[in-house]
Amino acid sequence: MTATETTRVMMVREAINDALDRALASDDKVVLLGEDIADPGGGVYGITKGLSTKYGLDRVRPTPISEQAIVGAAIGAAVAGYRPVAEIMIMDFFGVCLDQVANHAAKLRYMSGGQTTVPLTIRCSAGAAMSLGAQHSQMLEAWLVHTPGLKVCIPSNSADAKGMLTTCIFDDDPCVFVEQVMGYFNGSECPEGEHRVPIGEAAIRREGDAITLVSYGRQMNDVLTAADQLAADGIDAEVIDLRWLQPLDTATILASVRKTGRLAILHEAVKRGGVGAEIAAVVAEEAFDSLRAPVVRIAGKNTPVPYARELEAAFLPTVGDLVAAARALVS
Amino acid sequence: MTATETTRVMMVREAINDALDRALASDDKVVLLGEDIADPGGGVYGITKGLSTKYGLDRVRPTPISEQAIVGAAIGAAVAGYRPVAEIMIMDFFGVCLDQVANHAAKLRYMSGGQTTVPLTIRCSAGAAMSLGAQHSQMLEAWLVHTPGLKVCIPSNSADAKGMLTTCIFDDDPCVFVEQVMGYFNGSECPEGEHRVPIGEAAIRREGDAITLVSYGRQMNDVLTAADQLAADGIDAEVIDLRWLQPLDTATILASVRKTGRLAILHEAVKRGGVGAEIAAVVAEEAFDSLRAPVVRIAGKNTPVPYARELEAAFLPTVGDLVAAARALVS
Amino acid sequence: MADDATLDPAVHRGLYRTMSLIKQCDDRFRTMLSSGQIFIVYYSPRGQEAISAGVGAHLRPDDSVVTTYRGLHDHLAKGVDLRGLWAEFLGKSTGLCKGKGGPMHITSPSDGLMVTTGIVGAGLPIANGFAMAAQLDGSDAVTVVNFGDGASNIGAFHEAVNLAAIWKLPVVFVCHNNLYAEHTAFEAGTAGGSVAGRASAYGIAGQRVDGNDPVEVYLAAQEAVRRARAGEGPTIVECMTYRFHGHVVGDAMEYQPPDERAAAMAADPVDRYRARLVTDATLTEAELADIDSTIAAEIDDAVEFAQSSPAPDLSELYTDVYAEGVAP
Amino acid sequence: MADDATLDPAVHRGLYRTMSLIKQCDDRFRTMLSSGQIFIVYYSPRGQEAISAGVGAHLRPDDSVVTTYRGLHDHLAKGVDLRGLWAEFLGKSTGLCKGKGGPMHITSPSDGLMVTTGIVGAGLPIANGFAMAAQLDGSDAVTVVNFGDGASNIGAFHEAVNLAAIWKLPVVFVCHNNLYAEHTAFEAGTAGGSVAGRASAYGIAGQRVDGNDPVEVYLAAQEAVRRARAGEGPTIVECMTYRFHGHVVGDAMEYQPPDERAAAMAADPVDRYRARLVTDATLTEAELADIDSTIAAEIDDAVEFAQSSPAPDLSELYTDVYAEGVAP
Ligand SMILES: Cc1ncc(C[n+]2csc(CCOP(=O)(O)OP(=O)(O)O)c2C)c(N)n1
Ligand SMILES: Cc1ncc(C[n+]2csc(CCOP(=O)(O)OP(=O)(O)O)c2C)c(N)n1
Ligand SMILES: [Mg+2]
Ligand SMILES: [Mg+2]
Repeated sequence: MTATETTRVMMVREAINDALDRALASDDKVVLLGEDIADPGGGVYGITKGLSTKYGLDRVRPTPISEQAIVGAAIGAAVAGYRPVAEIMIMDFFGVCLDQVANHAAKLRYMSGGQTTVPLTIRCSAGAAMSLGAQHSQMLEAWLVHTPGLKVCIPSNSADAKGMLTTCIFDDDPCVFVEQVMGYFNGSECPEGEHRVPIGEAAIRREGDAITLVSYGRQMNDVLTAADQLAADGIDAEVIDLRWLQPLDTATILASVRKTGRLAILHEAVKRGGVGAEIAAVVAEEAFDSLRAPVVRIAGKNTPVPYARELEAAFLPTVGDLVAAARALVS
Repeated sequence: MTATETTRVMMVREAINDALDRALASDDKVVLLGEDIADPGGGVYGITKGLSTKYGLDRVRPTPISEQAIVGAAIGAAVAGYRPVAEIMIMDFFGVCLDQVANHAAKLRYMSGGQTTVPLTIRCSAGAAMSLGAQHSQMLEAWLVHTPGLKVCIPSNSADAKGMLTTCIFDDDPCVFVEQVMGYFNGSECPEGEHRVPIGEAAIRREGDAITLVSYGRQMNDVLTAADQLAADGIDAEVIDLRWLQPLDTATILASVRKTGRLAILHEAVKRGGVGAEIAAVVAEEAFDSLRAPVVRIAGKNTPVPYARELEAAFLPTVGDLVAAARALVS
Repeated sequence: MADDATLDPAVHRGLYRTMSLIKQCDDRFRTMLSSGQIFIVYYSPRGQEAISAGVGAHLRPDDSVVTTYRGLHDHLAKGVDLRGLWAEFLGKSTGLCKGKGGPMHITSPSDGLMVTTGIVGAGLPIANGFAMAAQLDGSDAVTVVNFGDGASNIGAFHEAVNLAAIWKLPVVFVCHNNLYAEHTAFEAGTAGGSVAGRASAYGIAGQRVDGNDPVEVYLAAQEAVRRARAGEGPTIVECMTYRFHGHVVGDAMEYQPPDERAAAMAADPVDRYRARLVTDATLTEAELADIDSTIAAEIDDAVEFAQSSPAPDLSELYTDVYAEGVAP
Repeated sequence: MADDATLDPAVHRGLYRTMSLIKQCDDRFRTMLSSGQIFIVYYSPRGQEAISAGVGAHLRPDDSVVTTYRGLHDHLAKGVDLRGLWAEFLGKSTGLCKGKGGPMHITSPSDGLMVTTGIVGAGLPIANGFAMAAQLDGSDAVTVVNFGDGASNIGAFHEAVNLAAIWKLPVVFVCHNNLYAEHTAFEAGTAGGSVAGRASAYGIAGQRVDGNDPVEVYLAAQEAVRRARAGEGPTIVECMTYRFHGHVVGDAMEYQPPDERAAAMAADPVDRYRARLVTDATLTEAELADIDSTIAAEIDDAVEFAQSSPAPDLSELYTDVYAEGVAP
């Protein structure tokens, strides 16, 4: 962490705006593009509010509804030396531009033998719980993690949102920064000045030796709640906030599992083929001898995200699911 | 299996053509669409050769280079009661049409509360080893397996290619049928008449009790070669050909691992976030108590697919890698 | 303005009925939202009633309609069951889609309302598929796909219109040009300044009409539907209109000049048409009031039905992912 | 046919030089393929030389070019190093991309050859990014993106042209209309019958020219590049041409009428232009022969270099996935 001393409580959405503001201020090469990102709205969630007014429409460029054109333009500008931050309004819309992301942004450096690089950041909102239905609620980070060349991260709090986004912007590779809508209004202490979170470093949010709980994003709050409940039962959980899904901090995960011998993973994305599978597989391969119980994944159900509130709630992983699973593993 | 008695040696590409031919002949609702699929070429790999001549351009429809339009038209026609078989020429091009596949084909049944269904089959060629570089060599089945609502399969031989494709076409859900180019010319016995392979049934290609080897697609030949080499060392491997990646035959995998206590998985796709991770995770969760060694994945390296032949070969998983891993697990 | 006298009074009655139904449904949704009776994300079609009414008047139950998240007007014009629709908006088990789809995914195959999508532009390629099916069937059924002005800039629009032109598909591309895509003004996002004008790039027919005049829309749609039924291929009909309530209810609408919106609302297509019908003596005030109140009662019934319906059973989470026999 | 006399002889010399270089390189690749000296998947640009020559003549090293798998002519016209190019086609460590990209991904930033893509249409959105960078830089550099006729039907084409028009980007969209997309004839896939004709849908300039005449291409590109440098926005230049050797070398070409191809080859743009230069006394036979033989020697050298270069070290599999510091 390169945090400055002073912090203040910010919501995640403010922290993101702050990171963008500082990046635009400190480097002329930073430009933003995306649908409706200009003022007065500053994006449909107001995340980019004030920035087009401050930096002009040349550097904060609203676009037509053309995700391939958005990502493509950002790629070209990135190769040309800019540090574009492209917004894909909702993660589900990666479906219409994944070719640009996965076949171009991710591969141009490799295919050029290192002659070109793509210092691009793609921000997107994501996730369920707003009753927006199957096409506006998905967590699709697993698609991206399976694509060599991309870096992928999901912050769980304001300080990380600010620090990780700043790191992404000034990183020389294409990074996808995922913003869960339900986390936007969560407030916590955030450094006021320049702040970066090193690429690929997980954070241990709580130490413990009975079981390792791994998660990321807004679900970290649930995991910490679960850890509190477990602690009340005398089960001391170690809680890891991955932050970066690629590069994945396998060293931190493995060290923890070697200590605790037990692992439960929680994420919002659909369980089958989710990032939890990769983590479980790494542990089953590299820390097998330390494992004293099955590796458990608590995740979104293997269904599209339903509309009705009750069903949507049933789709999502819960604190209760995690507590029950952890108890079963430890007993 | 519903195989008829008589078989003959067919190459995988012939078996696919045969399945399409029979489906077109037996059901007016079967239609094909895709780029260049009409005669005289019958597709760039000749897979659909003869079909437009036999069934007409209304039912075997060549299209412009418009993958979203291809999949979209197939979806609409499927909902309207047809059984379209859409060709995406190369799997890498899912990047330009994944919205239609993942947000529409996969979800329309769910979002309509079961009122509509999408009996669509998408065929695609796929895979490396032809020195076609990073954008024409990918195995992306993991993206699809992570998308509830899709069925996904990859055949390893002619009989399965014919039987699985036929099953896909007459199945009421959207199915993706993946054809590895390097497997097209592999010949083996194939039923001559009507033939279907039941959805979601893996095949045990070899019985053994020392270790379970799981794979799918053209790599099955490598796995069987590895099993032979292991047998020469007195290591009796059980070999499972998954065939269907979704639904995944976890029962067969788990039963085998409960018997052998050891598991190695091989696939061509990039290791990180590949289907092997899901299999490892399922086993680490559900057969943990039977496991006597780490679960190992042998797979494509975590890089884009390079052009130079030597590098491409180094990207791919090999028989040697699998034999070495299996030996290490057993010893 | 189109000449109303060319049309049979029964047609006017039908057009007005649909417009009144849309307006009243929309009013009710917004009232219930603002009073806190319901909590949903709602994309109001208020102001765009004339388009769905004018197009819908030509459609048979075996014709297919595809629309978007801002689709309530299209749903109603296609004759979707009001109880099932309301229940679906409210996420109830009795909804058309059992509460699993929601407003962005209303589907009612028995009425020919085939797909409602939340992905901008994605409906156009799918609409081609319904049209292709009709072509293969040898039927003269047509498919109408509705989309916004902003959707004309996404790749799917281009691929779909090109394919429909090449295959001479019986499809009508109906652009509801309400001058905004979320916060973005039409001209700011759409090069060339006209969606219908893009038709010539594909060698097909394109027509821009006053989308606030149901009779103009009716006449343009008549020709487009005729062409499609006759096997003469697709048409783009661009209907110029205005969204009264921003992108989504709750939208601050700061990006819209306030007088622009005030002017549009002052020229409310529903009020204007109603007044015209009375002035022209096409329908009497009493007849119109009767239509309005019949609809009001139907809506009362539907709201009551939806509100008193149970939430979906939790087991529904797992059904309909696959056809029978496969667990999710 | 354009009037050759309008151009300076030095321009003609440059155009001819580029065309001869492309033709001879292509000939050599095909000879080596058919004699079994190399095994690569090769997309021949033979027949399309005049396009890259005519466009390339206007480009500076700081101008950007984006092209496709069928890009050899564009690579050479942009001045890419011949040794590095040959070595890359042959997958050698000394290749421009260390043998990791291959023919479909030739990149040479020092020459402004920024991206070669194998995905149809995908280059257009990326080209906009280079143009946007120049616009932000306040430079008058332009970007040229080359693509086929078939590419004009994919979504990326539409999104990119629209965005370039809206943002008045300094980009020239050069369509190499060789009448086929793989096996599919131009008219069978492309509604409206003209790629340049689609420009008006976006309110930008579009021009169709004889792509087999380097001077016609030169003049059209001159105006398009001028417009871009002057900040007047994008242009679509559609160059009508023909692929001599099918989609990929080895293609049976059954889908092409044999006389169509024979006629095109009889009117070989390189031979025709060479003859014209002699007839018009623009360049002498001796001067042309000298150009040809100088190029032949350069190619000999490049082939020798490529063949004698080592394969990439296996460790290269893992480099360049990420910028320094992150393991793949
Ligand atoms: C592919 C895609 N990109 C972005 C969005 C987010 N979005 C939803 S509606 C909308 C504006 C659409 O405008 P328009 O097509 O004019 O329709 P209107 O809302 O005005 O009816 C946008 C950008 C989306 N749903 N899908
Ligand atoms: C998105 C996508 N779809 C399909 C292909 C397969 N493909 C490669 S080249 C080609 C034909 C392209 O035709 P055209 O644009 O006319 O260029 P040409 O080959 O004639 O130069 C096709 C379909 C591809 N590479 N990318
Ligand atoms: Mg609009
Ligand atoms: Mg072509």
